[in-house]
Amino acid sequence: MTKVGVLRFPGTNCDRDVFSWVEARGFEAEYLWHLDLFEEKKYDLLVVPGGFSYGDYLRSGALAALSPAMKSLRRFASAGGPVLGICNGFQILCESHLLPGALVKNEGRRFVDDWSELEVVNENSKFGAQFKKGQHLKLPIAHGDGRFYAPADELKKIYDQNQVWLRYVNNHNGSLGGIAGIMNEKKNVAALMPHPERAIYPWMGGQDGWGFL
Amino acid sequence: MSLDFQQKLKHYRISESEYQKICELLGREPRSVEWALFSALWSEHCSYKSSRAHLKKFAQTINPTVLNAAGENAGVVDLGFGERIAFKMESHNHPSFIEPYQGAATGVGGILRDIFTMGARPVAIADYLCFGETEAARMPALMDGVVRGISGYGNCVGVPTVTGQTNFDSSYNQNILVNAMAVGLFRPNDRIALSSAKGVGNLVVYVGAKTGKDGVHGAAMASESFDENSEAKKPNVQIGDPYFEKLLIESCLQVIQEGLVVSIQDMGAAGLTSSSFEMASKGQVGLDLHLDQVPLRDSSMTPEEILLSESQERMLLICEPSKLEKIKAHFSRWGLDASPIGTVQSERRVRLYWKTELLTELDPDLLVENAPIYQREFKAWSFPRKKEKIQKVKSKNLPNHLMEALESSDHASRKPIYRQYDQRVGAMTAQGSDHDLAILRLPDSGRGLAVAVGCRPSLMKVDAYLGALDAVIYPSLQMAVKGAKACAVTDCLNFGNPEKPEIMSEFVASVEAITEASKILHAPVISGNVSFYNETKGVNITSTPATGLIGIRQDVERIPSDLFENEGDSVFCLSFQAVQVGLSEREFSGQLNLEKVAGFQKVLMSLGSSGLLKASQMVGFGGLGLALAKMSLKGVGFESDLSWSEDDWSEDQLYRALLVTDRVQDFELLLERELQAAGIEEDCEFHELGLTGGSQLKLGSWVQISVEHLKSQHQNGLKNYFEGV
Amino acid sequence: MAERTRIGVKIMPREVILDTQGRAIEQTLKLNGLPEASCRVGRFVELDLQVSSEKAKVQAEEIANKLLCNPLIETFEIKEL
Amino acid sequence: MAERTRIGVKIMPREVILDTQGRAIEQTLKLNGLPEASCRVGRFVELDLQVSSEKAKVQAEEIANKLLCNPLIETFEIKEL
Ligand SMILES: Nc1ncnc2c1ncn2[C@@H]1O[C@H](COP(=O)(O)OP(=O)(O)O)[C@@H](O)[C@H]1O
Ligand SMILES: [Mg+2]
Repeated sequence: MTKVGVLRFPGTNCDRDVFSWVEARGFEAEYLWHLDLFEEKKYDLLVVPGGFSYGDYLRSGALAALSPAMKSLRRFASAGGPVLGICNGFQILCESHLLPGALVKNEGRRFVDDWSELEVVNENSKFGAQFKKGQHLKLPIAHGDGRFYAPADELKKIYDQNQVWLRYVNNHNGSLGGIAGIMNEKKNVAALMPHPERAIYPWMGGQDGWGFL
Repeated sequence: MSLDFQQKLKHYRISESEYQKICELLGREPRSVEWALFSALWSEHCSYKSSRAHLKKFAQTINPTVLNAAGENAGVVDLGFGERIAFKMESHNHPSFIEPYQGAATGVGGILRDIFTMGARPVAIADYLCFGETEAARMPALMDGVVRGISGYGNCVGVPTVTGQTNFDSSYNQNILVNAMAVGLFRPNDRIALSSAKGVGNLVVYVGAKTGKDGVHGAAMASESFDENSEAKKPNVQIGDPYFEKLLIESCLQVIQEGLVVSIQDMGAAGLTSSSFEMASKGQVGLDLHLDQVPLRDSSMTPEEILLSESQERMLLICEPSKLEKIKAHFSRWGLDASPIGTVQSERRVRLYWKTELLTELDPDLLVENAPIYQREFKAWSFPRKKEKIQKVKSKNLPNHLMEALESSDHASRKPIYRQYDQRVGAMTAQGSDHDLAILRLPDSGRGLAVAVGCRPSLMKVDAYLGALDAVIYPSLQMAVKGAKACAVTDCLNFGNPEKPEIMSEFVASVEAITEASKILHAPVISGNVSFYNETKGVNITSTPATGLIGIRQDVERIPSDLFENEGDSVFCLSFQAVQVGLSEREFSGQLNLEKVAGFQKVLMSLGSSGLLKASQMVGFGGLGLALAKMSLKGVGFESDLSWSEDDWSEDQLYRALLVTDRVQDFELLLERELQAAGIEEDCEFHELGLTGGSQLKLGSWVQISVEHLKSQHQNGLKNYFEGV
Repeated sequence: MAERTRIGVKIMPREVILDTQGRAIEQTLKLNGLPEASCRVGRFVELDLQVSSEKAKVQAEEIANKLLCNPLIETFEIKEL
Repeated sequence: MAERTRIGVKIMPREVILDTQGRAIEQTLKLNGLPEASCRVGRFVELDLQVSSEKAKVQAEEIANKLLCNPLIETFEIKEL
């Protein structure tokens, strides 16, 4: 059975939601505590869920990036293991340099909660493999620091290597290129600002998120 | 009496008669920290001295579904299937006026602690806000700060803010209201934790943030009117840390659910003083407390400051000595310290030590049970009292009236506010703030948990009794049109100076009205909060008994939409005729027959859960035309060829529902049957208004406006206020 | 030529006020075996004003008072850069 | 006696990054009669280290590099206070 590790930092608050989603998908879920190194070979997939790890103090994701569990996660990722970051998880993966760029304060300087329309820019075989290039999806967003930024040369590389995963149809937060989700070069680490785990049943207002795992 | 003495009374906000009573109780004069203890626990905020006599009436509403209401941090209502809900609403008005961001943030933090201290996981927040006119001094900054404060705290702590209400009125120009409600869920096997200290020899353990000088004398301050000197009270500002709160939630729930604690209580108003004395008093035991062992942020703090500090994110728990190590381990895993600071004693005395010195030794009941109760002067309610118009929009011409109303602060979209709130964390939200009614899906039974707040200040101005009835009834009808049944009520009674008979009369009338409405709807009042002295420079706010309701819907499928969804659906209006209020000549007449209102609620509930409704909405103030305009905002228009007058489209009635269906025959049959069953055929009027469709709102010969136009008007009214630095 | 003065405004949380960020950073330092330090976090605002040094300080003072600093919980210091 | 050094770390957003907070302040200043003023908002972290001045600077540099500053978007300066 596919075993999914769900990372938990102090201040993570989507951990339980992701955990339920993983189980609903029929996988085995296990929490991984920020202070503990873990045996990465035991897992088939890791998720870094959203929230406010370490209060999002200093910079979103900065303090979490230094935690022991991230060392194990890094080993897992460099061996090609699939890692999915959601919202704060995206920020943490950028701060850990597992993904390029940074996420800074929304252009409007406010937290934004809404439904957002997204376009699949490049397909990803590990997460949401069924989503086709150009397809539109509807997912909830909820973040204050979601504006994607990368220096020009880095951005060029991101595009050249087809690392852009998802794009906002309406760029509500001022992200460069409307980028809502990216992948690393090897495409095994991927992250997005929207919350797939909040759109997995019709009663939630949409179920486009279901297939992201 | 000496000047020094008078100043001391003033400093501790103790009246002369209260001083006499203290001396009688003690058999001597108070000394050292006792002044501070009495000041805090006998403050209006902690003792409810002006309201206690009246709040007892709420007990009449209690029914067997309520698990433990009296004296606990929040009441708990049993919804069946093992699912139980704890919920409560609280004000943070004065702190928010002084420092809006921190005031609102710590308000949210405080009410959340009341919920998880009982062992319930907080699953929703709702905010009830009253601002002054947008052009009043400081108002844009206050609005913005309050909303950012709620957003900053609620989002980070990971509890969704799913609904709320925002009012604007000149009576709040110098005294805004910031009320927050928290809803907590006990799943089938969860334990409920109580707050009475028990078990001689057990340990008193302090957990959470270290104590600093924040908010010393806050409780006493909240029990006073505002004056010019309020600016000088600044050092009282408390700083909230939602991150710490999140750690506390997780760790406290863990130790409670593992059965490691005997009892637990948050440190709220008057901090350590109120939590320790109340725990001792409730448990009929004594406590030995060592103040020098309280973890401090600032080592220069005096015992008095330690006792009164309102530093946030702190809890006090009682445990058996053998459990201490396990408890410590749990908290330390979350990065928190748990420090024993005392023990439970059989003799009913609270002894406060500073190192080896015994500062005082008091029977906790002296402070808690013997707090003064005032019978403030009031008059029995007789109505109707005032003839105020409810609407502020001036235009008589219907199209202008609609356009003006849609962008007015009363009706403009609240999206710039709730867009800043995370509405979906927790993954239980079926409907959030962008819906008329918030609904969460309960994970075990799959039922819908409806959450709503109420109280329409414009109606309170017309008549306090009617307004307070409405504060319970209107949200229950908002639930009913979506097929949900109101189950329980909490309240947050925001009033002016209770020493003024007019204010006290409105207070008493409101308590009676809420009691009556709750009884008739079988929705008990399970918790509440009173905020008096909302008075600035002699001006009192509009009495505002805010309410919070929870309700149950059998599932979360086929909930009627708020908006027109399809072309060609029939739109009906069902109005309850008993009372008419508002614009034009009719103003205010009649009385509400509560039995019949309850019947009306039942009728709406069966329609709302029948699956026959495509959309539904309660018609708020502003008239039918405005309600239809709001229902078109998704893009599907509406056309009526009724030959009604402009007044017919714009006048107000108290209770009217818009019901949209594409199965007219089935709908009419059901409606007729339900009206008969409820015995209210004579009391309701029923009209077919027209059909949905097109891209315009057309009302007879009066109105023909494109929906796009309505939409931009509605979207922009408040936008500018929430974009500042 | 137009005058120009650069002013720095350092805004720090008041001593008695809980510095929530500082507290979180201290914990991380500890966990990561970084040098132990106690830590307070404030803001730094650089203003570029098109006036003389003297005037700039007066303007900056006013801007800090009215806009940048919340005197309830923060204090500020002004310095020409 | 234990040594003690206070170090200030000033962290500013890189020039190429749109500083939304700075821009918002500029707009407010414009409305208040200062159309030319420009503004950038960064962070200021005060570290209190129990070591000599010399060591403190090295430690602060390490803390800043590893934690306080993200070089993609920020630059920092260190100074003894
Ligand atoms: N302060 C607030 N916080 C969260 N949601 C709010 C707030 N104020 C209003 N809302 C949301 O906006 C919706 C519309 O507000 P309401 O006052 O009911 O206007 P209307 O009369 O147009 O329905 C409400 O259902 C509620 O969910
Ligand atoms: Mg409404």
